[in-house]
Order: sequence, then structure tokens, then C-alpha cells
Amino acid sequence: MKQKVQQAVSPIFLRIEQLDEAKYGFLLVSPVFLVLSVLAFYPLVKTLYFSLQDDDLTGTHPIGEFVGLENYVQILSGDANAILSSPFFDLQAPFSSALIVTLLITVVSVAIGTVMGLGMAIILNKEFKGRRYARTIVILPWSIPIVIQGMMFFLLFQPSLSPFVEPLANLGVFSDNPLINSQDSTIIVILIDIWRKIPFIALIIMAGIASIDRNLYDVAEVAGATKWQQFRMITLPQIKPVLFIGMIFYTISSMKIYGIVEASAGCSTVPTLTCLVVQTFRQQRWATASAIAFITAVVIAVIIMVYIVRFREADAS
Amino acid sequence: MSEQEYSGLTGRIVQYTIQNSADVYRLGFWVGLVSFIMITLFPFYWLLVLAVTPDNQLYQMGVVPENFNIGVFATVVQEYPLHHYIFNSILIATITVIVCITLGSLAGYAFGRVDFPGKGPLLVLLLIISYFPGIAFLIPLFELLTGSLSILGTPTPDLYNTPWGMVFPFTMLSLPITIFILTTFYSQIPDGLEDAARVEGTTRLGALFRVIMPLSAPGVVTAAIIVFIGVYREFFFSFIMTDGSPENWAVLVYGILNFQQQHTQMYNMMAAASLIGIIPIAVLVIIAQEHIVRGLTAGGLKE
Amino acid sequence: SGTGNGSGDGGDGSSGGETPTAEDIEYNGEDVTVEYSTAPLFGNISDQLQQAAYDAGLPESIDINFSTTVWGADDLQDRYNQILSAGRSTPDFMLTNFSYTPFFAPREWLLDLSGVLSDEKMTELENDYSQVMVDSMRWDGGLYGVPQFIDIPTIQYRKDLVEAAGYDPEGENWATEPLTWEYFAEVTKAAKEEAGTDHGYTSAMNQRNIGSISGYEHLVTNGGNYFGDMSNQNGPIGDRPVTIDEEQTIQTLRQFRTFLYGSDDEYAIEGLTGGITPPNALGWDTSPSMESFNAGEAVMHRNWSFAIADYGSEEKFGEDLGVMPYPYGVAESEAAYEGTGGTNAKLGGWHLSINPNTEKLAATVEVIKAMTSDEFYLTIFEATGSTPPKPGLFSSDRAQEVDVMNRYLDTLQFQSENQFAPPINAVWDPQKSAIGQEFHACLNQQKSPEEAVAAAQEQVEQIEEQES
Amino acid sequence: MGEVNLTDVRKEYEDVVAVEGMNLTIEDGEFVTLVGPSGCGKSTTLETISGLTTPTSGTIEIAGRDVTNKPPKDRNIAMVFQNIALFPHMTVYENISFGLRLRDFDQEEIDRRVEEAVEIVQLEGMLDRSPDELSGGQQQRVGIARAIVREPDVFLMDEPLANLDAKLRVAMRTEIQRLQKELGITSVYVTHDQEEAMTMSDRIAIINDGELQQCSPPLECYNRPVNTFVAQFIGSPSMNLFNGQVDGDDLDVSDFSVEFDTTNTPLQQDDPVTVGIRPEDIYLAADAEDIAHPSRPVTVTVDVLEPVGDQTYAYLLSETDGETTELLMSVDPDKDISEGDAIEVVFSRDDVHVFDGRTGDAITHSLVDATAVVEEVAVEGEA
Amino acid sequence: MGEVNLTDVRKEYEDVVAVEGMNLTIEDGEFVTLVGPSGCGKSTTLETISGLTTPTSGTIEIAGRDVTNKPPKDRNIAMVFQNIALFPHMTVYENISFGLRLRDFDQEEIDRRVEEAVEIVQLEGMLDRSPDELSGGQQQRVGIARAIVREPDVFLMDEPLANLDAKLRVAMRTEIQRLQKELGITSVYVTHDQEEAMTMSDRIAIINDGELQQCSPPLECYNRPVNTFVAQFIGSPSMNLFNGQVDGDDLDVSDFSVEFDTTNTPLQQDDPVTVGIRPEDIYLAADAEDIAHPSRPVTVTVDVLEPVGDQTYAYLLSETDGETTELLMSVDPDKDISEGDAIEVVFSRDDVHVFDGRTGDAITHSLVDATAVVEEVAVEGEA
Ligand SMILES: Nc1ncnc2c1ncn2[C@@H]1O[C@H](COP(=O)(O)OP(=O)(O)OP(=O)(O)O)[C@@H](O)[C@H]1O
Ligand SMILES: Nc1ncnc2c1ncn2[C@@H]1O[C@H](COP(=O)(O)OP(=O)(O)OP(=O)(O)O)[C@@H](O)[C@H]1O
Ligand SMILES: [Mg+2]
Ligand SMILES: [Mg+2]
Repeated sequence: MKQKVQQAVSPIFLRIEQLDEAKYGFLLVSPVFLVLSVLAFYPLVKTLYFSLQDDDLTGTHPIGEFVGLENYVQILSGDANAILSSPFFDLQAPFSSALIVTLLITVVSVAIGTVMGLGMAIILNKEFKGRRYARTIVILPWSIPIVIQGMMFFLLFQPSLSPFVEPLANLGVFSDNPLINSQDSTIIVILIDIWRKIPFIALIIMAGIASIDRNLYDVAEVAGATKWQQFRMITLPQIKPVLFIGMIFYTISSMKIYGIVEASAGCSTVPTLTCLVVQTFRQQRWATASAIAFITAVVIAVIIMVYIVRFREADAS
Repeated sequence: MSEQEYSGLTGRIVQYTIQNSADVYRLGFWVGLVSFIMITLFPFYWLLVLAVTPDNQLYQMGVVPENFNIGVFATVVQEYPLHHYIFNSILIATITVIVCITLGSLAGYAFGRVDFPGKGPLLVLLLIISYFPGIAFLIPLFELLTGSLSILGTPTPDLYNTPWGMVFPFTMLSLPITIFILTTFYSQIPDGLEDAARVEGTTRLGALFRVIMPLSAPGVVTAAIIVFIGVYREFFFSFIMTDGSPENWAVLVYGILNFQQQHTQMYNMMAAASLIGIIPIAVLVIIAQEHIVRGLTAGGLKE
Repeated sequence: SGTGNGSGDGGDGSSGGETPTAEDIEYNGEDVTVEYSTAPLFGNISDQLQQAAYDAGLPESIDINFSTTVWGADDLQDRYNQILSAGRSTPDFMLTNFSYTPFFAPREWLLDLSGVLSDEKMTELENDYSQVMVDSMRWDGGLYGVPQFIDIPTIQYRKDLVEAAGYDPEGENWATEPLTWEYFAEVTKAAKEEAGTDHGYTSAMNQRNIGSISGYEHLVTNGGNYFGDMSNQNGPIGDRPVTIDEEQTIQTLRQFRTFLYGSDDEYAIEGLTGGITPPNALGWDTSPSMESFNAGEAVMHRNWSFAIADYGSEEKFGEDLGVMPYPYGVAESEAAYEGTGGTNAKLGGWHLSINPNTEKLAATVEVIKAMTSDEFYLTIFEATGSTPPKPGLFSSDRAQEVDVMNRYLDTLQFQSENQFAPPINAVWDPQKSAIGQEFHACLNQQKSPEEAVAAAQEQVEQIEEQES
Repeated sequence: MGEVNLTDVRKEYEDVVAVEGMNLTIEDGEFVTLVGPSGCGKSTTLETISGLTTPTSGTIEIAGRDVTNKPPKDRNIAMVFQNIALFPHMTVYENISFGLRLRDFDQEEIDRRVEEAVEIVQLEGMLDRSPDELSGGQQQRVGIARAIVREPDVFLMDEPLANLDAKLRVAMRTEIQRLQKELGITSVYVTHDQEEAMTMSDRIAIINDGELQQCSPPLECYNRPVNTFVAQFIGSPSMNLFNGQVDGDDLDVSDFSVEFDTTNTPLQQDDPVTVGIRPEDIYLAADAEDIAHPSRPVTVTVDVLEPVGDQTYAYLLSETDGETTELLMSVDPDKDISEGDAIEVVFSRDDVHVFDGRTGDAITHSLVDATAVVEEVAVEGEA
Repeated sequence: MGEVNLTDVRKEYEDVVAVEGMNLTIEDGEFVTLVGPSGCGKSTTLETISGLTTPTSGTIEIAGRDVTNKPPKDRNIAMVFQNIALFPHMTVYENISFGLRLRDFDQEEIDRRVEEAVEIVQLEGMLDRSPDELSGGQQQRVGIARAIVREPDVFLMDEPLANLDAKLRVAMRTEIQRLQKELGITSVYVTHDQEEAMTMSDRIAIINDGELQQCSPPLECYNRPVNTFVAQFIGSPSMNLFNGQVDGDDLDVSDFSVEFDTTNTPLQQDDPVTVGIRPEDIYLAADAEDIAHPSRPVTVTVDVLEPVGDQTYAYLLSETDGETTELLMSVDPDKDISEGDAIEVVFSRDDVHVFDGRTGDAITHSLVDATAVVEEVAVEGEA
């Protein structure tokens, strides 16, 4: 049986093996892109098409006539703010404008989360007794369903329920009722986001560190490098690509933050971009929702572009 | 350095630090470790407190629960088929992981180790998928996966209430990160080892599965964990793609949200169910993390 | 009344939506299973409900498959959105909320029941049901759902504490004679101080609740409304008055400020007793708002009817629990707008609607018939405490025998006759969130009542304009 | 089995040409050794033969089949890598049996072959270790074993014995040769060890800067190098080379001259030449009678004596007109000379090589009978 | 600077003892070479000195300071690794300057030193390449450069020249030695190359199976090996060893015997002995007059002749009573013998070694004057 299969398959493999680099590369990536064109690109194109139509609130279908970029213009100019639960962008009210809040959450969360994740990875990479359990424990926050992550923090910062709010308020960290205060709530959302993403970034970095050839540390040690120098000159450059990937996906995910917001402070207190998408979507303003989704994607694209350029630069020098 | 330079308390600390750098280093390590574990565990402790605090005693709860009601755990398991939901989640996550790692490995190999034109743009295209909130895919994807769309006259298969209805969207959502991680790790395996495998008679794909993947174990395992956890706790698509009964592949979060009533939430039950739901992940991570311990590249290659 | 003849156009594959013929709804007795998309509340007692349906005359050849999703009107809406827009044929019928009406009805994503229900049932709906409840599912002459149960907000309070402070609820017949807000505040304050509880009056007042539920009710009892007369609730959009920036609204907000912060507040109403509601309530959804009352640390508590069964149980407050209708600020006769003033409360509750694409319409209609029978309503009432949408049933023998609840049926019946439905149209969502935000900012002492109502007025008008 | 044929092979990396115009035919069953300075393109040549690298231009044939663009697995070769490249995630056993397992040999056959190979490389009892638990030499031997179990058509070995001690190296050398001959496997072997090259090869290919210089049997390379590069490269210690010119019947080097009849050579009066003499072709004048055609004696001083066991290297200095020339001579350890001594030495004129001073190409390999050689060399130089 | 002192060092891996009871003192500025068969523990010994491995027991002192448990960075050593281990993410320049950059040298100084080192290892113009763009030998030279820029107290080099061709190897060898002497850096050097060991070392330490056998100056190891292991290991081709026994005034080997006066030795009649003769101490009987104390001639047949340039190895067979003994002899290439010839050979009795047949320990290194040696050997054997 096995033989037969092999006989049948081997000419194919032979063919594949003899392809030139370019064809071979395309062949290998083709399954993924085939799957994705159906599951991702087709829906996206359709969504893009939606975003160029009018919302139809009364017709038989929520999508109305073709209006071109009208939806985008309305959203970006602020004309659509009225129907959005929070303005898309409004310098007057930074804590209630989705773009600003989302960027703020992302910047702060990524900066702190990455550094802490790195620290955690380094610590968990050392050998000590019970390390496997420490690693497991430390990864767990990330595996809790998002609703529950939000719920935990919602209850943690509910002044009437939680024993922690008052001490924190007395210390001046938060107000008496942090969850109704946009500023405090934003900080809380950032905290949750950091708390749940540290394991993610730490895990990726841990894998990166694990893949470094131990011999290099031997060489460095003999050359007299201190632990810090070893970190700076070997670990860091070696995990740079992995760290880069981790940060990119961390950033993307924070830019799309929604679930924990909804489950903790609520979208009206901490409006994020995805909040707007979900809310307009629920109101069957599919065109507007699609347009906001595309704007969100463009914003993310710009940020990621900056990352890639900076990474290239750092790599070149 | 003369002795006088280190006077006063700070001076002494500096001096101690320099002379006992190993001790200080170790101290830092333990402080770091303990604080990370505390940061991580505290919310879990909080979840546990929530679980054992009886439903109607949440008001002005203490740091230590006053009334223990361990019974919730039993209730959650006995009265609701939580294990069934968990099983569904595990199965769906496992299938997704397998699909993602398989497809992702092929692409990761190509992106990481084969030179072909258009590599950069294709990678960016891949990344773009993850720029969109999941809901942006929802309408077309739902039609596609529930047989509401016909292509050339034949309707697409109806995957509603099947694991595939979830596996496909999850695969789509997880592929970009999987491929990016695998690409990074695969590209770091020295050419020499692949060369050796190929000279021994493997095809390039053979070398991928026999040499490059095993050597990238930390990366592969990490990608697998990331995908697994992502799927295991996902709710948006799982909510839309099944009707909520465990027989129809409803997932863990359904089981947990069972305790959300119209106007109230049974926080203790939800907390208990979440804690139970974490057990499989804990087991998975305990097993899987062994592979992230140390790369295997050491000692193989002279370079 | 005719049903629209548009199809439930959601996808190319959809096929439902044809006006059903008499033949379609004639159940022929074959074995069939219909799928019912419902909430855990019912899913968890599906056996009992199925039996009740049989008892109510459902042919035994019809099996009901309860698919239990989750609670949460929003989540369910997302789900129905998908299922209905894609034209799926299952579930055959489902539990729906009236907030879906403006989104599903105009698109014919739900079946117009006026074409399938018997004339007898239609008459019953018009005569015996809570009219606001039935009307909430009407759209453009069609009927898109039959009430399954109704949620009635009331004030639940500690009779023992109130009595200890020297008041006489029984004697003054609080159960069916609403108090004024002034008196209510006075009682609350006195009872709170006498008993030394943490709080006086608690209610869910977070952003989500304040504009569309707790604050809205309060405004209506003060004779105000957002769109003038209650007949303007649903429209015409753009052609109705927007009446937020008015004295009644400001007054309402000031009342709240007084309740929250006492007479020290800049905008407190002189003479009104204050300091009875904790500012924490501004962060509360229903669930957290219950905790302090639950713990015995509040005197008065606004909540939906479902909570009564729990609070009034022997393990809890038992006979010490009192229930009264919502207090009022302005008598109905003096109210600025028709349908406002006097005691009033926001409508809550759920309906049963039919998927227009169902392939088992006849059987589904049979099930709906059984599930909207008096027997079935009472079974739900017994099993879950969810109140029947027919006020007359409160006085039925079976209802009178339901433990705990039977003590409060008068109040519930009374309040159910004084309920209003929020606007049911597509612009209400953004409007309510704008109002909620402004009100919340005011109660949170970030804005003055005048500023808040002006801002809310402006935003609501803007939406009216854009969407007319 | 099969001959290997490289035609005009060229391999460029971004800015480096690693191999240039390589024409080389290795007969079926032949054992050819590649030698050359570090970085001259030996490994690259092997890689093009193995298929791991596609040449920038040129073709590669194995057994008459053009395999230039075929993947390695279609070439049935086995290779020992310079960087060893053991699979770190496999045990020694798994490493060695890797190629066999790919080919679905039955378990018994695999075990038998592995056992045999392990015996040859003397690694008994280490089958279950992982590569990082082996010493450098042990790892290298696993690499050899992995190649030899395969019994391929072509063996490519890149410095397979670099990390082994002399004894083991001799043993392994013998074993590899035995196997190669027994199975008739065409082999290309890279080594930096002269002795290995001399004793194992059917032919030695000397490469410099990516270009093939000479490919001839070992002794011919030693005795009849085609140019100064080969002359210097082959032989350790290497040949003494002096620049000089034709002066009538003599070749004049700075401080001495040797008689030479240029009649049968293209050399003209005053033409620059390079004269080459191997250290072992220099004798103490006292022993001059031992050789057939001694040169005129030259007076030198002994600068350094370096004993290396069975021989002693004497570094000699000869000074004329302030110019110093260095000479290396190998003498019997029991000859009675010491550092600082002034001694007289003679060359064996039969063994003095003359090269064109401009191109470095060989003109003759003996001062005594020059005629025939030149032609021959010329022919070979083009081969 | 400083002497290195290993006392009773033992290193065990799970089931292998890699180094056992190692006592070795390397004087300040001394150059000691470790040699021994593959897997004998050379690299492990270096690793314990460097601090990369902590010995299972025993102590290591550098410059009189006990550093057994100190990390490598406190030892000021530079090391060339057997597996080279360049930093793949750094260019050649960055690799070489790594150690200097750690120490905050100023940029000029770094550049100057790197340039110097690069010149020594002949890698000019490759500073900007990344390691994977280098040939094996080039990589190894980067590894050497990385160590020599450092000017540390102790040099540890693990087969640094393994991948280099003979010419470069000689050049590098000279440079390393020059540097080492100039800076007076104590050096421990591992090599499998006899010539390297013989020419570079102040002393050679021969290790077998983790145990130190002998540590003496090169010629002494060659001429006065303490046991059969050293005798066989040092010298290439290696010493001929024959088992025999004492028979009156003779030592009897299967098919020949040599005269030997056992008076001053512990040997008794019939005691088993091992007789050792180096290939270059065997002469054609015709040349017997060249040596002071020739043995009785032995008749042998020439089996194989293996020319290696300046010498020819003759594999001889001597047969008696059906038993065949193999002998290896090195002869001048111009001696007139051919394969299959029956010839007579003699040994130089001054250079015949006798070892205890049971323990393998040396008894004498000359049959002519045996007395003094034994004592000396005995003492040295314990050093
Ligand atoms: N990590 C390890 N685990 C187990 N055994 C080991 C380990 N490292 C080395 N060994 C064993 O220890 C012995 C000595 O190894 P070492 O590397 O010191 O040898 P070496 O003398 O350097 O050999 P070579 O010349 O082959 O490099 C060998 O038998 C080797 O197999
Ligand atoms: N990937 C590469 N990119 C650029 N140059 C390269 C690359 N690989 C090899 N080279 C260069 O090509 C030349 C030939 O390399 P090759 O490895 O064939 O040398 P080699 O003869 O095997 O040398 P060695 O004896 O040192 O191993 C060298 O100069 C080397 O620097
Ligand atoms: Mg090479
Ligand atoms: Mg070693």
C-alpha cells in the first residue's frame, strides 16, 4: 500500500523538486494563498465593496446604493460622528475619540508589555527548580476567554464589590469609581491588555532564545562578556527577528482591542476603533462598519509600515 | 579603586553590588520571577475568590473570601456539560493547529528559505489580513460557510453547526501569525543541515519535515500554542457558527456564558467554569513547553 | 393587514419570504422537529417547557429542539443578523427582543405573523395583552413577534426598614398607589439613617442604562420625553419634535444629582431629600446594582420583576420585601406630553418570532400557538418568575398560587399597565447612546444639567436630520 | 557508478568568483583529490557536483547524464561536509542511518550496514549518543559513517579527516580507500593534508583562485609541477624558489648559479627564470658523491635548525652583495651541523626545476636532460 | 600572564569519564600542546581551563589563583574553538573585534588591532563579509583572529589550523608562535598534527583515555616515550612494535632477535617485552656501515612501496614458521628496491626501544647503553 502510494506520488515530487527556485516558492505558498483567497480575500473584497455603498436602514437589504468614498469622507470629516457612539477623531475630547484612545492604548501597552515580556522570557529561560510550572502559570492569563478577562477586571475595579478600589483611590492612583472615568478606564484597559499579552510576547521570545546556539554564549563568555553584554550583543540581535514579529502582532492585536473593553469598562467609556465597527455593524450600518474597518486597517498598515522601515534601518546599521 | 570612594550607604550598596554581582544578579532574578508570578497569579486568585464566594455575597467582598462555596465547581461540572464544551474546544483547536502548522510550514519554508520574486509583497498581503477586525469578514464568510452562497450554480457546503464552520475562519485568522513565526524560525536553521539532508536523498520538502521542523521545535511549538490558545478562547466566530448546543460543537465560552442570565450574571459559576476551562491549556503548556527549553542546533554544525 | 411581499433578501441562496398560504400553515400531523433558538433561561428547562407545550395542546408529533445560545440582546442580535440575512431556514423560530424590530421587520427578515395566526389569536393580542408589548413588535402594519414574557421594573424595598423608620407601607397602600419622588426620597433617607445601611436607593445607572432605561423612566414620570408625545416614539424621524432640552429633563437630572450628592451639589433641588444613591451606581449595570440590596445594605432598589422571586424568598427577605410601582414627579394630568407623567416604567421582555425561511412553518405555528397559551405563560411564570404579557393572568388562580410572586401580583399588574416602550426605529441606538453619554456626564458632575440636555438635544437633532 | 564531468563550470557569489572555468573529468571509479589554498573553491566545486549549488554557468554530468539542474537526491551521491553538519536532533544511529531510512531499506539491512560503518569509523558503543555529546573528531567520524553506509555512485568528501589524529587518520584513510576501490565508487576528495593527497589519490587536482592548475597523478605533481604555484603548493616543506636569469650556459640567481644548457628550451640570454629546488634535493657538499649530478657548491650559514623527529629542517642563509637569500634544506638528524655554522651545500642537478620568470610555467624539471620535458609539460598544462 | 595549574582534575559526563586525574602545570609563557587520539579528552581539558566546564573534581589555578569555580570572564583567556562558533549575526570585523568592544577600547585601537590580526590570518578585504560567506578555512582564520586580537593571559587553541592547507598552516603556525613569545602568553594548544606539535611546543602532553601519559619537550617524547602508547602515537608513520621476550642476552621477537644486556634492567629471563623501532631507524643492510651499532641483519620481503615525495615508505614482511610480521621502513626515494624484492635490513641498536611487555612502560631507549634511562623514565612516568 505504502509502496503504491509512493509510486504514485513520487513522480509528482520529482517534478516539484526540479522546479526552479521561483516556481518552487510559488508552489509552496500557493496552498495558503488559495485558502486565504477564499476565506480572507474574497470576504475582504466584498467588505470593501460594502464600504463603497450607502447604508440602507429601511430597505430589504442593509446595503444601499453605490456612493463611492462618501462613507470614508463622512467618517474622516467627522460628519458621521453623530451616528457613531463616540467620535472617530476629535481633538476636543481625546478620551472619547476612538482613534486617539486606540493609539494611546496600543502605544503604552506595546511599550510596557514588550519590555515586561522580554524580562519574563529571560527569567523563565534560566534553569531553576519548578521552571516548567512557573512557565505554565505565567502563560495562563492569556488563555482565559476574553469575556472572562474583562469580567475579572470589571469586578476588580467595581468599588462596591472589590476591596482594592478604595486603597487605590486613597493612594491617588485611581478615582473612586475608575470604571466610569474614561481616563482611569483607559488605564485599566491598558493594564488588562498588558497583563494578557505579556505571556504571548514572552512565549515568542522564549522560543527565540531557545533557538540560539549555546556555543555562542561559550564564545562570548570566554571573550569576557558580562551577562549584560551577552544579552546585548548576542541574545538581543539573535532574537531581533522574533521580537519584531511578536511586536507586530502585539501591536495589531492592540489596535483591534474590543472584547476586553466591552467586558470591562464598556465601549462608551473607552471607545476603540473596533468598538465603532461592532456598534455600527449591530445597527446594520454595514457600509459604515465596513468603511471603519478599512480605515482601521489602513491605520494599522501605516503603523506596521513604520515598524518595518525602522526594523530595516536597525538591521542595516 | 580606593576604599574611600565607596562611603555612605549608597557607596556601600554600590560596592556590594560590584563585589557580589553574582548575588545581586541572583536576587534580581528571584525578585523578578516572584513578581511575575504574582502579577500573573493575582487575577487568578481573584477569579478563585469570585468562584467560591456565593452568588449573593459579592458585596464588599474581602481579599480573602469569607464564605467558601467549593460546591460551585461540582455544580458547574455536574449540572452543565462543561466537559462536552471543553472537548469541542479542544478538538476544534487541535484541527486548526494541524491545518495551520501544515499549510504554514510550507509557506514558512518558502518565505524563509526559498528565494522567489514577490516574496515581500506576498508577506505583506498575508499580514494585511490581520489588520482587520474579525467582524469585517463576517458577512461574506458566513454566507460562504453556511451554504448561502452559490458559486457557478452550486451552493457552498453548509458548515453551520460543524467544527469546520469554526476551523475555517480560525485557520484564516491564525495563518498570518503562524506563517510569520514559522518563517522566522525556519530561516534561522543553518543551510548546512538542510544540505546534509538533501544530499542524503530527501527532497526539499522532506528536509523541511525531517530536519528543519524538528530543529525549529521551539518556534513550531510556540506557533502551535499561540494558535491553540487563540482558538480555544475565541468566541466571536464560534458564537455565530453554531447554535450553542454542545452536540453541535458549541465551544467552551458557550459553556461559561450559560451562567449569564438576562439581567444578571452568576459570577461565581462563570469564574468556576473559567478556572476549569483553563486546565486543558495548563496541561498542554506543561507538556509543550519542554520543547521550548533549548534549541537543538548546538553541536550539530561546525561553522 | 397584508404582509410585505419582499423576500428576506440576504443572500443569493435565500428562498423564504413568500406570503404563506393557508395550506402552508395547515399542520398535517407528520412527525417533525422544529428548532427553537432560545436563551439558557429556557434551554436549561427545555424538558419542562416541552411538556408544557404538549399540555397546552401541541401535537405530540412535533418535537421542539431548544438550541440554547446565550443571553444578551446584543449578542443574539449579531447572531440573528447573520442567520436571517443569509436566509438560513433554521432555527424555525426564536426568542426575540423588540429592539430588533426596526432592523429585521422592514427587511422582512422575520415572518409577519398577522398572516399566520388565527383571527382568534389576533383579537386576543389586541384585547388581552399588554398593548405596549404587542405594539413593540408591530412595524408598518405587520406583526413580527408574539410576546413570550414581559419584564416589569418596580421599586423593590425593605418593608421592615421602612416600617422601623416609622412609615406604614401597608396602610398607605404603596403597593398600588405610587409615591412621589419627594416622599420616596424622604422615606428612603429616613429608613437608611434609622437602619444605618450603606445606601438608600440603588439603581443601575451606568452609561448603557441611564439614557435609555433608568434615566428615561425617571424623565417620563416627571412628565417629559425625548420626542414629545408618546405617539412620536417611533417617528416620523425628522418630523417629530425633539424635546430633550426642556425643563422636565433638567429637573430630572437635578433630582438625580440630589439623590447622588445631597443638597451640597451645585444643582441640587432645594427641599428635595438627597444623598440616598451612591455615586458608585454610575458604574453599575443591573447585576452589580443588585449586590448591595442583596447584602441588606440598601433600602430601595429599582429592578426588573425577575428579581422579586429571589429577594422575596424565605432565605432572603421573605415578607420583609416590599414592592411598589415607580414613583412619579408629575401627575399624568399635568404632564407636558401625552403618555407621560405619573408612575411609569420602561418596557422589557421577549417575544417569539418566526424565521420566514422556515421549511416547517405549519409545525412552527403550532408551537407558537402552544407557547403563547395561558398555560404556557403561567408555566414560565412558575418556573422562572418571568411575568406573563397578559395582565389578566395575574389574577388567575394559578398565578395566585405561585410562591413569593403571589404577594406582589397587584403591583406587577398595576405597573404593567403603566409601561412605555422606548422608540423602536433604526436611529434610536445612536440617539440613546448620545443621550446616555450626556446624562452620565452630568450625573458624574462633569457637566451641568443645562449643558448636558443642550448637548443631547443637539446630537439627537443632528441624527434626526441625517437619517430623515 | 559513473564518471563525473565538469565542463566550464563557473560559480559566482555576489562579488566573488569562487570557481572559474573548471574543466575536470573524473573517471568511473577514480579517486581524485582537490587541493589548494584556503578559499580557492574546493568546497564550492564539491557543492556544484552535489547539486547543492547550481553553477552560474557550465554543465555537470554524472555517468553521462547532464545533472546541472537536478536536485541532489537525483544524483546518488554521498557527501562528508567540511562543517560536518550532523542532525542535532538525531542520535548517532539515526544520523548514520538517515539516508538508508529514507530509502526504505529493511531494518536488518540498515542495522547491518550501520554496524559495519560504525566499526570502520571506530565508534562502537556510541550509537545512542546525541551529536553534542561527542568530541570533535567523533562527530567527524559520524559524518564519514553517514556517507559510507550509503554506497552511492559518487563520494564527495570535504576534509573528512581534518579533526583526527595521525593514527586514526591513517586507519580511516586506508578504510576509505578500501571501500572506494571495492565498490568502485568515483570519489572526489578535498584535503589540505599533503600526505593524504599523495597516498590516496589516483590524481591530484590543484586549484588556485578558483582555477584548476594541474590534475595529474601524485608523483607527477610532485616531480613535474606545471608551474611555480603547483611547485610551491605540493610538497611540505615547500620547494625553494629563486628568481634569476639566463646567463650564457648558467642560470644566475643572486648569489649562486647553476649550469644549464638552454638549447632545447625557449629561453634566451637574460630571460628571467625561476629556479626551484626541493629541500631534500639539497645536500651537504660532503655528501656530493651520493648524487649523480651535483651542482657547484654554495656556501651558506645555518640560521635555524628545526628537528621534526625523523628529519631536521635547516634554514640556511646565503649572502652576496648585502642581499640575503633563504634556503630550506632537510637533513638527517644525525648530521653534525649546528646553528651558526658556515657550511657548503650542493644541489642535485637532476632535480632542479626551471620555470619561466614571467608566467611561472614550467620549462624543465631537470638541468641535466631538459629537452623532452618542456613539450610534455606544455601539453599537460593544457589538459 | 600566569602559569596554569591543573590538580587532580576529573570530568565525568553521565556515563563517560572524559578526563581523569589530570595533573599538569603549564609555566608562565610556556607553550604546551595537547595531543592524543580522538575523544581522549583534549577539548574537555581546555574547557575546564577556560571555565566553560566545571570539573567534577580537582582544582584549576591560573597565576596562582584558584579559579575552579570562577566564570570564564574572570580568567582573561582567549580561545579558538574546535567548532569555530563564529557569531552568525556579525560581520568578520565584528566577530574579530568582539572581545575588544566588550572592553571599551577606543575605536582606533580596535581598528588597529583588528587590522593587525587580519593581516596575520591573511583575510584582508573580507572584513565586511558575514561568516556564512566564507570558506571553511576562512572561517577558521576568523576564529583565530578573534582570539589573537585579545592579548590575554592564556591562549587556548583547539585545533585552530585543522582546515588550513600546508602552506598557510606553516605561516600561521609561525605567526602564532611569534605572537605568543612576544607577548609571553601561556598557551595550551590542541592539535592532531604531529609536525605542528613537534615544531611549536615547549612541551607536548600526550593524553590517552582522559589520562595524561607524558608531558615533555617534543624530541624527548619522540626519542624517549614513557610507554608504548606514546611511542606509537608520536611519530608518523608510527613506531614498529613487536612482542617478544627475554632470552638470555637476546630479546626474541617472532622471527628475529636483537642482542640486549638486561643487567641494569628489571628484566628477567622469559619476561615479555615489547620492542620498538622507528621506520627511519631501519636501514638496508648495505648501508649498515653508516650507523654506529647495527643489529644483526634480518631478511624481509618488500610488500608495498608508498612514495610520499621526499621519502618512500616500504612495507616489509618477515615470515618465520608461517607467522608474518609487518615492518614499516622509510627509505630514500632513490634507493633501488621494488615491491616483491627480498632484502636484508638492520636496525640501529642505539635507537631500539624496549618496553615492559605487560604494562607497556618503557625500560630503555637504547640497546647499547641501557642503565641511566630506566631510572629517568621511571621518574618521569610519575611526573
Ligand atoms: N556533553 C558530553 N556528554 C557526554 N560525553 C561527552 C560530552 N562531551 C564530550 N564527551 C565525551 O568525552 C570524551 C572526551 O571528549 P573531548 O571533546 O574532550 O575529546 P577530544 O580529545 O577533544 O577529541 P577530538 O580530538 O575528537 O576533538 C569523548 O569520549 C566524548 O565522547
Ligand atoms: N555564500 C558565499 N558568499 C560569498 N562568497 C562565498 C560564499 N561561499 C564561499 N564564498 C567564497 O568563495 C570562495 C571559495 O570558497 P570555498 O568554500 O569553495 O573554498 P575552499 O576551497 O573550500 O576553502 P577552504 O579550504 O578554506 O574550505 C572563498 O573565497 C569564499 O570566501
Ligand atoms: Mg572548504
Ligand atoms: Mg576536541
